[in-house]
Amino acid sequence: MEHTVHQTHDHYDPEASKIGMWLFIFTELLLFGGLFVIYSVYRFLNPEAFHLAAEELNRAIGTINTIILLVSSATIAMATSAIQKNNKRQTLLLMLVTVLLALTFLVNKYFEWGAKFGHGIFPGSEHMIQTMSKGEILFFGLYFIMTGLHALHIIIGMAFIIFVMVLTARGKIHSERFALLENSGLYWHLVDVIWIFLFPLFYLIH
Amino acid sequence: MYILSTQASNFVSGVDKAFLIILGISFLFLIGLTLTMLYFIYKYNRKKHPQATQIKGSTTLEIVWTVIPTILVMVMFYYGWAGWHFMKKAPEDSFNIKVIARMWNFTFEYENGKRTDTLFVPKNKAVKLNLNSMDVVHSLYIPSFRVKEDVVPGKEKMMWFIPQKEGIYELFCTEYCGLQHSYMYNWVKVMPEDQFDNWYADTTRQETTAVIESPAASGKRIMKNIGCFACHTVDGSKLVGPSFKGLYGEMQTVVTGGQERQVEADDEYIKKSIYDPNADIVKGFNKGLMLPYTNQLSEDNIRQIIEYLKTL
Amino acid sequence: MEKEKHHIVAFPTYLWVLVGLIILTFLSVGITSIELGELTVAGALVIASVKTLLVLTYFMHLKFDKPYIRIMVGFVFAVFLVVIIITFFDYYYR
Amino acid sequence: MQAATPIPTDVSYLEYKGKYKGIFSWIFSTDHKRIALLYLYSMMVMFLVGVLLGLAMKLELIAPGKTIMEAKDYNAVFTVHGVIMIFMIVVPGLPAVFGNFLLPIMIGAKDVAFPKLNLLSWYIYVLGALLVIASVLFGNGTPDTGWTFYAPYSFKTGTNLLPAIFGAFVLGFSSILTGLNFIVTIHRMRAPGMTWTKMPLFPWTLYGTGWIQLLATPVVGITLVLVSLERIFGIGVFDPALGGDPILYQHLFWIYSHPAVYIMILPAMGAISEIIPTFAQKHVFGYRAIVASTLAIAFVGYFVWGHHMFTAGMSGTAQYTFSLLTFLVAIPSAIKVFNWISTMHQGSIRLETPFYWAASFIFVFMIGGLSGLVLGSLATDVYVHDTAFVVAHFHFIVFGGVGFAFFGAIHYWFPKMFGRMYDKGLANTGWIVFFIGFLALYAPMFYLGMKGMPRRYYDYLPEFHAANILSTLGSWVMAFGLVIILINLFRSAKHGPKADKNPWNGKTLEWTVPSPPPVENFAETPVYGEKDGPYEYQ
Ligand code: HEA
Ligand code: HEA
Ligand code: HEC
Ligand code: CUA
Ligand SMILES: [Cu+2]
Repeated sequence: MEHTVHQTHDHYDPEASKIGMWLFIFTELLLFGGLFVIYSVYRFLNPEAFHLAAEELNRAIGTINTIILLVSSATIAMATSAIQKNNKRQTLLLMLVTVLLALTFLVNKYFEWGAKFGHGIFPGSEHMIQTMSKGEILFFGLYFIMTGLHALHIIIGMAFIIFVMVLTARGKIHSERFALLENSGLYWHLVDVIWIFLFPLFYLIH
Repeated sequence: MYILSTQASNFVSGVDKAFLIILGISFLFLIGLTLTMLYFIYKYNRKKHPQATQIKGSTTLEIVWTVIPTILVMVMFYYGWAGWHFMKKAPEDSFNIKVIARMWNFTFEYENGKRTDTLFVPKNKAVKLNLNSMDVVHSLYIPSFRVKEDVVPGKEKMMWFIPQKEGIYELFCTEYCGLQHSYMYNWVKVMPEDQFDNWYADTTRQETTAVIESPAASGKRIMKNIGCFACHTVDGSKLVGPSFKGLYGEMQTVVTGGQERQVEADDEYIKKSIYDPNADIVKGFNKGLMLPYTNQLSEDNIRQIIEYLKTL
Repeated sequence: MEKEKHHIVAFPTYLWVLVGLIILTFLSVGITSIELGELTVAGALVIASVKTLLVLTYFMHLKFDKPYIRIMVGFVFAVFLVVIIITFFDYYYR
Repeated sequence: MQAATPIPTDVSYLEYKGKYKGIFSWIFSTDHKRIALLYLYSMMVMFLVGVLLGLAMKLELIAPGKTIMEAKDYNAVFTVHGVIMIFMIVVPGLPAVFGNFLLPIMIGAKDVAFPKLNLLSWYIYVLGALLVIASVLFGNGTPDTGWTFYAPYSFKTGTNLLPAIFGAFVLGFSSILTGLNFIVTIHRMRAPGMTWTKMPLFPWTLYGTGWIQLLATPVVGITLVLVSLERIFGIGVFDPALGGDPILYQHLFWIYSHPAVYIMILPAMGAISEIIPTFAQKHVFGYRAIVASTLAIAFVGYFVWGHHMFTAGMSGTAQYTFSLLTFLVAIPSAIKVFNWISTMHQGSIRLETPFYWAASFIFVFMIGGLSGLVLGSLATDVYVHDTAFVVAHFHFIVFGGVGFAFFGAIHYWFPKMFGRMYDKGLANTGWIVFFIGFLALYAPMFYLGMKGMPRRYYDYLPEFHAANILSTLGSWVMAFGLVIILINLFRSAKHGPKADKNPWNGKTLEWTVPSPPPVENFAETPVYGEKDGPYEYQ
């Protein structure tokens, strides 16, 4: 097992905060896990309707958004390397790119959701209840909940990264002390991992 | 005195056997371990035994007391399974009865159209209940038969049993379903087969009552039987739904598709309130509690109900 | 305080992983466009799992971390998988 | 920040104020010991509310028909009682109070890994509690769904459910953060030389609990969010009218709530595993077996949730799988019981209040657990599911188990926490009254359940009357016992005679520091040698 490091007065233990972050990520995984259970059960019970409903989603936007997230994941990972080499400018630049990509993702989502709303597809809509089968209603219900919750995580992740950027700019985070930056990266990768599953489950079932 | 409920169906023997075996093993352990513990407390008391002997453990013992309980729980599992597995499949030639559960009563519908609140069943014949819920989850429980099954909206479910003893037994709703959950009980009457057949063949008794009553009186009787008063009062106080007092002919504020409007509580409105209650929601009440009675009340019934409402 | 060594991952490593991930993304789009029946879902999920594995090992540094973090991550995924399987004991046999 | 004012090692945590004054020295303190007491007091308040609701229910049930309240009130009362007792008392109970106080000391650390997060957990706890209280006080009616919030009733009822659900969600968050904090603390901050196999058993159980909190709580979190969304938007995930499946709700709810019962019991078992060796003055019997059974319970306990749904309409395959797994999870509990009793063998037993609680814990835990076996078996569960039998089972084990362990723990660690000793005679009297009341209160419910009385019944048939009277009388006896206990403890916290550093001759690290402990616990970091271990009585 790992050996014990006695804490010093200033409480800085990067390993501890890393485990803490991982444990938090586990809870997030299970939060989405609950939704994945629901998704798979309903998909199993309504295979046809899920096919039909998935046709309504735009694969192109989905693919673009996937790639955006993957790139942003790479940039934030590179930021952790950059800070370890003590290259502050590069670190900040890479983080900025991450945040901008995240923003693009959200803008895309906004238009995507907007289009759905325009077609009368939103939770609790009368239009859906009248024209769709129960399976399709479930599909869209889950679509909005899962992508919505994911978008919320994107926003939290962005806020986290921006916060870390400020600290980096102020010199609070540097090559000797970058656990927080690493953690924001971990969180961001989690958001990515979840999307990696959401994408095929919602956009790619034809 | 026997510790479980009366024994009146084919499932009793399996269930009771499992129960007694588990209870027996449990008591054995409970008494044995408690006595051992008390004995140790007495024997190794500080006064008697001032110096403890340090023993850190014993692998043999650990293995022994892992294996023995494992075997015992497998025995329990087996009897539990054995007493249960044939509850899952009803015989082909069962006598079918449809159960409709709603807040807060059960209605039993026979294949010839007879409809009752009390469940009448023939003795020594397999009876299959097809369970339907109109609103929330209920659960049909007949202790003396050792059967229980949840009645879930949107699911086709069933339970079955062979009554083996004549008599009248309790029938409860055991899944919490709101305000009057504890009043959602009724009775099962087990009759000898010939007596049951007579009762069953006699379809006249429940459709029209022998005595001639006024439409208003019929309305009241219908409402009582079908359970309207679980949610509505006639004295002006509000329960789950609005009171019927002074309702007829009054102006009502209702919410239709999110819009508030005023309507007069006339025949049309009341009929709609019963057949399609969620179209207009009375202001201050909740949607989805009252469910359509489309298949349960005829136009005639509604006419009688309206007559009764006029008298309030 | 004893300082723990931290592995610095070189940029090209990340870029190669990224390229791999993007290729896999297109692959999964491609695979699901052809009619494979039951296999479509399986294919998409396998690819998603491979992608996740890449993200976990490289981006999330599991490759360079102490083994117990890897064990924990594996354990959590395993627990989740078992939960899904057991849930399906109900739905599949209903 | 801390470098500016060095923290004294000779001032107890009760006296040291830090940079704040008065109440702020408590609610802004990140000292794990102060946070533990914050939890203790806030739980005590909620606990008394829960107890009063319990007594009200029993009073209502003393006779068929209406006694003191309407059906509507009864339904609200058992809902709030259940929510308070589960989400605010027994789930956080032992970890938040005793875990916080003792975990760092028992493993030789100065504090938990994330002290600020620890304080934040308490704030979140208070927020959750306030939300639940808000659901009672405001809006159109107290929630009346039962603590299980079963769909679809939970989005049909007109009562004020949203704040209660949100409160439960928030409380879950607090519980996750506590678990996370403890796991990291145990991984990173054990004293030099304290290997995993030298860690005392109470921290071990907290470790197991932490994992369940982490992995199970989010599932109920998302489920409750979905119920709220269902109420607000009508998305249909659990609404049969829109294609949803109410049984899926039950799956998700119990995926959390079954593991949650082990969140409750594991730390309780840990506390018992500390008390028994101390009062037997003997090394705990089968240390490794107890650790292994802790982890086994935590792990297998994750996969047995379906035993709450045997009549819900699952497939037969799922039913017997769950039944089988349920029986398997009972075995590690049995192992623990055997080891505890064996620890007494050849010991030198000192009969003190904590030991009485521990011994009675074993007794009531056995009853509760063994009745769980009746519930785990298919045929018998179909018979007694949702009857008073289940109510008896879980009161025996939740409250007999966790409650007795809590009282055992508080009598055991009281001198350490407050530096004073309570009146032992009074404490023993309180215990015996409580114990008798407990048996009279809940044992009749087993009988009622076996006769077929459903639970959550406001009114019942006359044939169930006699046993209900006994049960109600028992509740009064027990409440009387509780009053004795609490008065004794409260008075002694202020006025009791000063206690020694190690009044029970315990061997774990907390008994090596002064009572009450100084702010950063240890003047010098303890170091474990080859031969040292938590239970080395030589
Ligand atoms: C602290 C909480 C706690 C704990 C530890 C347990 C422990 C167990 N519980 Fe319990 N349970 C609850 C809290 C708890 N339960 C609650 C709150 C509910 C109701 C929820 C609701 O519906 O509101 C419930 C409901 C419940 C049900 C559902 C009942 C129903 O609704 O129909 C079942 C069914 O299997 C069950 C089983 C068990 C079993 C097998 C154990 C086992 O872990 C017990 C193991 C212990 C022992 C076995 C005793 C010690 C061993 C010996 C003395 C040696 C001899 C042993 C053998 C030979 C095996 N419980
Ligand atoms: C910890 C859990 C706990 C505790 C302590 C209690 C305590 C009590 N309960 Fe319980 N009860 C539940 C959990 C608990 N209950 C749950 C989950 C339900 C199900 C709700 C539902 O159906 O949705 C329920 C339901 C329930 C019912 C059934 C309602 C029904 O189905 O019709 C009844 C009936 O009388 C009842 C009575 C009582 C009484 C009289 C007390 C008490 O008044 C007894 C007095 C208690 C004590 C004297 C001390 C106990 C000490 C501790 C637990 C440790 C203290 C810890 C700290 C202070 C931090 N309760
Ligand atoms: C489960 C509870 C419940 C039951 C049972 C029930 N109702 Fe209702 N009823 C309601 C609720 C809630 C409302 C108000 C919301 C609405 O308008 O749908 C209501 C509204 C009504 C109204 C409109 C009242 C007004 O003030 O405008 C009428 C008429 C009515 N019910 C008749 C009946 C009849 C007849 C029965 C029995 C056959 C019945 N209800 C059974 C709950 C119930
Ligand atoms: Cu119907 Cu309870
Ligand atoms: Cu359980």
